[in-house]
Amino acid sequence: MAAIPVQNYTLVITGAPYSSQAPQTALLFAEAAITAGHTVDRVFLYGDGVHLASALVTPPSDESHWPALWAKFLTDNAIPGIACIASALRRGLVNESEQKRYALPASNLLDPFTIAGLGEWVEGTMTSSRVIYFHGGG
Amino acid sequence: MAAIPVQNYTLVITGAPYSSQAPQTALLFAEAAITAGHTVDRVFLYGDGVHLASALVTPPSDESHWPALWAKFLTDNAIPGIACIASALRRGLVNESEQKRYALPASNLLDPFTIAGLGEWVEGTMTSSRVIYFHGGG
Amino acid sequence: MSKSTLIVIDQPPYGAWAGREALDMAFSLAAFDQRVSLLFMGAGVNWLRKSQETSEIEQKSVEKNLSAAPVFGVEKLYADAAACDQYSLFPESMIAGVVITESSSELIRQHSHTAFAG
Amino acid sequence: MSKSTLIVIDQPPYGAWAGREALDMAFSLAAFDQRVSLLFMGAGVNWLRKSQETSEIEQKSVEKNLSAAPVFGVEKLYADAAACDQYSLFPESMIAGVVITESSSELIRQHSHTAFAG
Amino acid sequence: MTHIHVLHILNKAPSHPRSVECLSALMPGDTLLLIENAVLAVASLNEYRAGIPVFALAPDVIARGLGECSENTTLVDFAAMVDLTAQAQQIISW
Amino acid sequence: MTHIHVLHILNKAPSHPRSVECLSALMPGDTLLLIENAVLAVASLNEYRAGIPVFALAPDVIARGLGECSENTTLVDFAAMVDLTAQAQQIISW
Repeated sequence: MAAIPVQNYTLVITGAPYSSQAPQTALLFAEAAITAGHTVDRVFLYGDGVHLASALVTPPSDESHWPALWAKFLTDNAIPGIACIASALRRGLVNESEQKRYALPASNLLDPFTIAGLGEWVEGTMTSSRVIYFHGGG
Repeated sequence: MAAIPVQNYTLVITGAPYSSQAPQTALLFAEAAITAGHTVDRVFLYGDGVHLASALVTPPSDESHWPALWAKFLTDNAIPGIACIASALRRGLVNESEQKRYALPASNLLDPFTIAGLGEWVEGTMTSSRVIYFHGGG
Repeated sequence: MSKSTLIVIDQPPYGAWAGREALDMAFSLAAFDQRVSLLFMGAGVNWLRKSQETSEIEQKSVEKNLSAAPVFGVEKLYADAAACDQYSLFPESMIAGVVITESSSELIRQHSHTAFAG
Repeated sequence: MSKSTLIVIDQPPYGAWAGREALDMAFSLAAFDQRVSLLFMGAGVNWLRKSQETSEIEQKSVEKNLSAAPVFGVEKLYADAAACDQYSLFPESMIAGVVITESSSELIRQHSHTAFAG
Repeated sequence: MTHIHVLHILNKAPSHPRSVECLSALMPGDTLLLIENAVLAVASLNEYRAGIPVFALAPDVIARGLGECSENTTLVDFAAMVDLTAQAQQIISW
Repeated sequence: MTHIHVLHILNKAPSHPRSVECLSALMPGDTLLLIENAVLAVASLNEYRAGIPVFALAPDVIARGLGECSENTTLVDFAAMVDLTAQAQQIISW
C-alpha cells in the first residue's frame, strides 16, 4: 500500500450545532486527521456555522457540548478557529470590540475563537493542501 | 362576498433570520392580520426561530433588522413574543436569569421577547382559533 | 372533529435537530393532556428503524425517546407506507407499535391541527 | 490544472441566505486576485432571472449583486442547461453575460477547488 | 369567496421533498397557497391536480422576476393571504 | 489503495436535490463517500453508476441502524475517511 501523503487541512463549517451534524462530523474528522499525522491549518466558521463559537450555548447535561468540545480541541492543538465577521454580525455573534463599535449590550464569543474576514478563508485555500467543507444536512 | 370571521392567531416561527425568510414573511403576515382586524394571541419562536430574539444581531446598514422590526411590532401591539427555553439554551440565547443559573458570561435576549417552555405553545394551540407555522425554506 | 394534533416528521434522524424538537412538541401536548399522534413520512420513516447505535456519533439515540412515546401519552405512531417501501423498512426492522398508513393525506385531515418538524 | 475555484449555488434566492454568502466568497476570492467562477444549478438558476423587484419582501435584489460580478473580477457566470429548462429560464429572460453549460460535472472537474453554498 | 376545507401553505422550492409530499396530498376542496421559494413552481414544469385553486404570494413572485409567468395561479397580497387563513377550516404549513 | 481522481463527499439524504445532483455528476475514476444523512442511500432504492467505489461512514451507518444493509458499500471509520481525503486529487463536499 502506497504511503499516504501528509496534508495540511483547512476545514470550513457552515452548519450550526444543534441544527445540523456538521460541527460534530468536522470534529471527529479533525481529531482523526491529527492522529494520522496531518495538520489542520485553520477552522473557518461561515454562515450558520458561526453559532459554534457562541459562549452562551447551554445544551442539556446529557447532550454533547459542541462549542466546548471544539474550543478544547482548538486550544489543545493550537489551531486557529475563526468565525467570519459578516456571518457573525448578522447572526448575533460578537466579540468585545464589535460590542463597543456597535454599542451592543454584551459580547458572546467563546475563547479561543476569533472573528475575522473572508480573507482568512481565502488564505486557507491558498496555503493548505486540502479544503474540506462541512455543510448542514438539509 | 361573505364576511370574514375575526380570528385570533398564534404564530410559530421556526426559521432563523438571515438564514431563512420565515421571520420576514411572518411579520408581513402579522401586520396584515392586525390591519384586517384580527388579533395575534402570541408569537412563539421554536428551533432555529429563537435567533430572532437575539439582542446582538447587527446586520449591514442596508439590510432590514428583523429582530428590531419584530420587537417594535410586538411592543406596539402588546403581543407576547416567547422563545422556547429548550431551543434557546441549545442555541446560545439566554436571559439574565438563565445567565445566573448556568453561570454564563452574558445574556443576549432582546426586549420585549421572553423565554418560556413549550407550554406556551400548547396554550396557544388551545386558546387561539388559528395556528400558523413559518418554517425555514430549505 | 375533536381537537387533536398530528406532528409530522419527514426529516431523517441525527442529521438535523428539527425532528427531535418536533418530538418534544408531541410530548409537551401529551403532558398537557392534549390528544396528539406522530406521523413519519418521507425520509422521516428512518426514525423507526430498530438497533440504532449512536455512541460513535455522540448523540442520544432517538429510538429510546420514541419507544417512550406511548408511556408519555402520545396516542399513535404512524408511518407512511410508500416511504417505508422507499427505505426498505419492513415490519421486522421497525420498532414496536407503529401503524402503517396508506394515505398520509387522509390522516392529516383526521386531525384538527398539523405541525411539521421545522 | 491551474488553481481556480468554482462556487456553486443550487438554492433559489431570497428563501435562504446561503447563496448570498456564497456570492460573498466569490467576491472575496476575486478581491485577493484569485481565479473564481460561479455555477448556478438546480433551483439556483433562478438567481439569473431578469426583473427581480424585491422591495415588497424588504430584501436587496440579488440581481444587482450578480451584475457586479464581472466588475469585481469574477471570471464567468455559468448556468446548468437542464436546470434552466426545468425552470423555463430562456436566454431572453436571463441577465446578461451568463454562459450555459451542458455538463456541470465537467465544469467542476475543470476547477481545482469547488465550494457549494452551505 | 368559496368555502375552503384545507388550506395548504407551501414555502419550499419545487425540488424540495416536502414540496413533492404537499402536492401529492392535495384533494378536491383543498386550496394551495405558494409563498417564498415555492412560488418558483409557477416557472417550473409541475402539474397540479385538476380542480385545486392555486394562489401565490405576489411579493414573493415579483421578487423572483416571475410576475409574467403565473397563468394558472392567482396572485394575492398579504391581506388576501390573511383572508385565506381566516376562511379555511384547516391550515397546513408545509 | 487505488488512485482517486475526484472524491465526492455527500451528506444529504437521498431525497435532497443535492443528492440527486451529486449522483448524476459521478464519472469513472471518481469515488463516493456517504456521510451523515446520505448513508440512508444504503437502504433506499438508488442505483449508482457502475464502477464507482462507494464508501459510507460507519459511525453514521450504525447510528441509523443500517449496519446490516450495506452490500455494495464499504464501511469506513474516520481514520479511513481522512485517508481518502489525503489521497484524492480533488474533493467536493456536496
